[in-house]
Amino acid sequence: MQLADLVFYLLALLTVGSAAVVAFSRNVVYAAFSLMGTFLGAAGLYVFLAADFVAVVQVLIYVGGILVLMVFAVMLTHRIEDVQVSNRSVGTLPALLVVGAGAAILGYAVVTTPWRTAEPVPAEATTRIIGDLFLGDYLLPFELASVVLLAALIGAVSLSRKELRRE
Amino acid sequence: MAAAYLRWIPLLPLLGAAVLGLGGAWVQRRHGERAVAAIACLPVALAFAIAVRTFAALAAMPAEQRVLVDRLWTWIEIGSLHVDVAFLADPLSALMVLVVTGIGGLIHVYSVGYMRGEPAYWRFFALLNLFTAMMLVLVLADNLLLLFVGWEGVGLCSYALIGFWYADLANARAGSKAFLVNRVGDFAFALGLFLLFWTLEAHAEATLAFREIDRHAAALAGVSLGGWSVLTVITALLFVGATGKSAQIPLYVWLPDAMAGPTPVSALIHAATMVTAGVYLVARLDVLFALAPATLAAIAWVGAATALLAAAIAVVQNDIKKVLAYSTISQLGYMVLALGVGASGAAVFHLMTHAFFKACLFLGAGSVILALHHEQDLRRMGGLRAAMPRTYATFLVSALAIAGVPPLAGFVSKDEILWSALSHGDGGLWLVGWSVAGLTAFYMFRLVFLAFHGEARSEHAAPREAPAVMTVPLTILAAGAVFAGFLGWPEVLGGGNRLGAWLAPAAAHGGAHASHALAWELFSMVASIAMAAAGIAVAYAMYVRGLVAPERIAAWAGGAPYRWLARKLYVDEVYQALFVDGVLGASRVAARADARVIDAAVDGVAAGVRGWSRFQGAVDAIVVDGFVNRVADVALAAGGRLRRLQSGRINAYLYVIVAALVAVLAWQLG
Amino acid sequence: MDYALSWMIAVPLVGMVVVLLLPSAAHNAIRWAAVAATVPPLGIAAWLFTVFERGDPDFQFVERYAWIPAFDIHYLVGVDGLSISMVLLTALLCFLCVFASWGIEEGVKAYFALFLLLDAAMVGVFVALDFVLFFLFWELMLLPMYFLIGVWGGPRRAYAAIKFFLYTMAGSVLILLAILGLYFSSTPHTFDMIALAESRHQFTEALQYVLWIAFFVGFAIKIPAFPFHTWLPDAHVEAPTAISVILAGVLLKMGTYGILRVNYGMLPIATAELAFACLAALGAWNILYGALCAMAQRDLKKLVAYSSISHMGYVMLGMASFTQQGIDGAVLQMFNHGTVTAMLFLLVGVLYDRAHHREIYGFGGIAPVMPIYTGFVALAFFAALGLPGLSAFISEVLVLLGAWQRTPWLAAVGASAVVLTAGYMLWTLQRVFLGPLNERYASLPDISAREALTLVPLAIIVVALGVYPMPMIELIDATLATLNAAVLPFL
Amino acid sequence: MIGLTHYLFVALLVFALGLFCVLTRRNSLGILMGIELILNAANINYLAFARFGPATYDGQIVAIFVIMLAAAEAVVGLAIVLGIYQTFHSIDVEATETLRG
Repeated sequence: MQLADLVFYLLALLTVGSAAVVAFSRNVVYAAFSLMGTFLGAAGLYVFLAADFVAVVQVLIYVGGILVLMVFAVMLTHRIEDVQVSNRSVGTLPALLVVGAGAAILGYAVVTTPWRTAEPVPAEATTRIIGDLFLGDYLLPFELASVVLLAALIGAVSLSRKELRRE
Repeated sequence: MAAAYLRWIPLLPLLGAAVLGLGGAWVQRRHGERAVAAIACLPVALAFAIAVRTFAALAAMPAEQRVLVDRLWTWIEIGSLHVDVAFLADPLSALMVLVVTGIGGLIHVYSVGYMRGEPAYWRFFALLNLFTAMMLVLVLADNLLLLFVGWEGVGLCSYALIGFWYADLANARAGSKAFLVNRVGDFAFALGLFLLFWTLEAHAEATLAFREIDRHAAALAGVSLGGWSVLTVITALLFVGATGKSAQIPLYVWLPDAMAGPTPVSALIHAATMVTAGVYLVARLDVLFALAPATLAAIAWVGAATALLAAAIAVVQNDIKKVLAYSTISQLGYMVLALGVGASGAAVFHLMTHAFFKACLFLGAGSVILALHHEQDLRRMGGLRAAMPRTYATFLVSALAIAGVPPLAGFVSKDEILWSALSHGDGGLWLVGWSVAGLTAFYMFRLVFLAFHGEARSEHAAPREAPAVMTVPLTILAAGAVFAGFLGWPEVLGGGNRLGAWLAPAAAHGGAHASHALAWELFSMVASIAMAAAGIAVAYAMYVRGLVAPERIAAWAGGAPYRWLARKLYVDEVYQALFVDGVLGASRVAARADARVIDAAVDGVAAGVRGWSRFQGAVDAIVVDGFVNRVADVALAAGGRLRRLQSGRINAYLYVIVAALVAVLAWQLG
Repeated sequence: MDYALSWMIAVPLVGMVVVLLLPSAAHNAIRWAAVAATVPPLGIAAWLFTVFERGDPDFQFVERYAWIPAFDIHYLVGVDGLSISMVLLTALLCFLCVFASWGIEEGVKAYFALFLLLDAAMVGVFVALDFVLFFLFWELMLLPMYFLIGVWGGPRRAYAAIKFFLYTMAGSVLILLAILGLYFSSTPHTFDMIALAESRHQFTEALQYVLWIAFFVGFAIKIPAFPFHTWLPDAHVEAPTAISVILAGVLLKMGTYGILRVNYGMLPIATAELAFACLAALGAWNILYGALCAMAQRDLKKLVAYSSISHMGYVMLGMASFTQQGIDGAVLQMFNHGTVTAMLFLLVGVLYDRAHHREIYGFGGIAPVMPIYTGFVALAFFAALGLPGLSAFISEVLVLLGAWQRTPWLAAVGASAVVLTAGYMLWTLQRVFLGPLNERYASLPDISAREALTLVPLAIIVVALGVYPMPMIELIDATLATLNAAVLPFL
Repeated sequence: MIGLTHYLFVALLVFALGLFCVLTRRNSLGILMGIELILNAANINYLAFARFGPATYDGQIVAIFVIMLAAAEAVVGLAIVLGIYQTFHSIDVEATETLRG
């Protein structure tokens, strides 16, 4: 087993393990923090997949942005004493059944599909290429994305403003 | 020959009208009545100057080539129809232009004084200018359609000027009446025009230009239309149009009412110029009418009948302007009579002399009316001779002229008409004309004696003579009434009938004096002088000497003839009942039918459809909808049970979705 | 300038969108936006007028794009001498009517949006040369009209709007069926109006009769010809002033336009056979009947509405004469009636805005109170009664002159109505403006600058076309000669 | 040698856990977290396919878009959650069952 493989397995373990904590933890605060593990693990995997720019973006946005936001939300909405209330809605067992069945089907598909893989090209720095693509072939989606972000921004602001007004 | 200055004759007054019409109120407010008067009179004076020049230019040309044309632009050109906006001056129209601008100008000047103090001073002069322009378009038009523009244009101005003091509804009504009666004539005129155009198109060359019509008229002589000579039909229709404008039977009824307008208007429009348009039209189309003897005979008798009827009615009128109005109708009858016997030269001659003395009479009457503070009833006048010497003198001269006292203008022109009738070989016409001469002399001097002689019967103290701005035109017109006759002084009395010779190229029959019997002409002359003298004498006997009381004659035969004449033979009433009420009744019927039959039918259809739809709706509700409702009930009940699935819990929904997805995937893969 | 005609349709639509985007409270901004949206079409129309090739009877400025190729449907627009006069009229009246609508205070945004939609649809009807496009615009025009009458109208607006809508829809159904009939009987199947007119010889006589009647009834409702006319007085009385102007000035012309474009151009045999009964006789009857009904009205707007019926009769009479003069006169009358009747409705609107009623007998002697207004009224009334020197005279004389050639008796009937028209016009003038002043209206303000602005261009046109009508005649002459020549062999 | 399927299995597991989280959580924040997990799983797949597929960068581009959308979604979602909390004083999805039929 090469070192790289070992690192991959470690990262995969970090990712899946943290995800499991997120899924099974009864405490939202724990869940929120272990989400960070998933994100970081995934970022590591991205590096393995020669996607250095995406990995950095993953860390910056997910960990630096979304996660912080989530933690804030958790803190804002839960007084510290009832962090435990998060009980199950759908019974665990039926959910496990359905999810297990789904996972089994997907796994079956992964295994049986004859993937036509090409030999990976040597990794190169992707930032410049992605930048070119965004301002070239993907200009329109890129601009649309900016509009979506703007809309989300304004939407969030107006939603919170309403809240302020009510108070 | 082209003469580009012709256009300015109608354009100058039109310009004046435009300036006054658009900015007259401002001018009057800022610069007073004098400025308005200047703007109004100047264009007419200039037009008169150009008219004189035109006349001189024509006179300088050889007799056969006396034609000046000014073509402005193509008005309408479609297929074979080609109409220009073009002006034509030939001896006939040049003479008419002189009359219109000359007498029109004098009346403009007179109006400056007469209308003083009128708040809408500018409007009066704008309309007067517009009228002058339109009248000039009428006489200068080179084709029938352009003539029609002037024809209707003067009708419009007449309408607006009769109703000038429109705050009194009676004046407005008189204006409308004038316009509408004229429209009846125009209706026939238009039909005649259409028929003429298509006949010419089919048999000669399509045109509406007068010179072309004259040239091609002969080609139509043999054409018949439903058993009639087509020329007879055309000329008859055109003549009906002329009866409207020239106030002949049966369309004369508007003219007496038209006296509601200011007196200068009556003088200009309803005596000197517009009412002669019909005469002018027939004279203009002389060649055409000459080819339609049947129409000519009818025209002659219409003219004679009108002359007699109007003179008879004039005898019993008490309103000074009404007397003059009927006198105008009667004199127009003379002209039409002359046209009917083919003496269009004589007609135009009388038209011209009549313009002088009738304008003078009207303006004199206007002075009297103004002096008496708008009193028009002869029975409340009298004794004005001393107070208004100049008015009296001019009025008397004109009255003598119209009565046919030699050597004044009226005598010469009327005599020529009578002689034309006689030489035409129709003694009946001559007899009518001759007796009208007596009536004319009688009613004119009845008027003179009642207004100027005897003692004053007016409540208004000390009437004063009119200012110079009014009496000067009177004097000029009176001079015209004296001397205009010498233009056409008959050969039998040693004259050369210069006017007849002047008109000869345009009016082919104007100079048909070559072969007449000298003795008969002298007889006609003497007889008419005697008749005029008799008329004056009777009037003198009745109204100055009081030898015969007018009332006794009025009471003759139970007073019925007098009553009938005084009520104008009830013609107005008959027309009112027959046409006006008839049309109004028809219109009410039509409107009611529209609302109660056609619209009701539409509404009925709508109601029917609504009823049917209501029935359908009932069927729908009970049968079709009933079934649907059962289905809906079932669905509702089922839904009531199924709604428990809708827990409102997002997780549950998601769960179902994911489970279904997994199931589908499993099924797909399996 | 390419795409001139498409721009004429597009600009008002863009204007409509702009109006819709403006805040509803910004009344003046909306009004000026509407002005801005009607000026370019007017400019384009004026430009078209100057560059239009006079002697060419064919369509010009044609734009053709495939739309639904499966059914051979095109976006096909173009103008010939017949339609360019109508396009000109539409652009002019729409521009003026924006100003005439200035006084609308409720639902300003919706009003002007609908108005601009109406504008685009009307231009579309006149320039469309594909039947599908034509029908689309024809129907598109109904919708805003319905709402404009039904929402901004007078007290009985609902009744009037529904009546208008149902009447016109009934006509539309017939037109649609006839269009389909033409489509399926032409080989190859086509909606192309140019192609259909060129291949008119393939339609059998029997087919022509059926289609002719269907088209005729559909169009006669719009004219409106007796006995399909009763929607007009109601719609006019209830509609707001500007909409009355559009209704009488433009919409009525679509009926006669359609007859000339479709019935004359594509169904010549049936035209030759049926024109006497359906156009000439009915036209003369329209003239007389409309004039008589107008005379009995006591509501000013109703009077003008019936006078419209009467005047549209001249168009029918003229086109049925099959003489160049008559048919030119008919189209000229369409234009002239558009301008004159627009003036009349605008003037009635002015009076209504001040006195809030339109009873002829409710006024009296108001001429000295409103002198400028009275001047305009006199001009419009005398134009309407066909005074020579004003535009309507030319067209009426041409119509009657032409009609005399083929049907002298009907021409005489038509000419006799000239007396009736003069009668009711002068009588109305007398009852409303002359005589002693009704003291209630002693302080009516005279016409305002904005109102004068809407009237002056029309007044100038009325006078100018009476004195010098050749520009207009030259515009329409060649096309109408071709149309006429198509029918003449079958007479 | 680590191949495509390895990555796919990692993604599969993360996806399954995210789905489970979404299905079972009553806490709306928990649901949001589950969604984030699912999005991450999808991203891993995209990048894996981009790496082992034809040499293009489309996968990476899409991944960046997904991250962007996740950010937008998180912002709006959290705003909604806060709104719900203000209205119902709870973020328990069962408390907001006014949609119940």
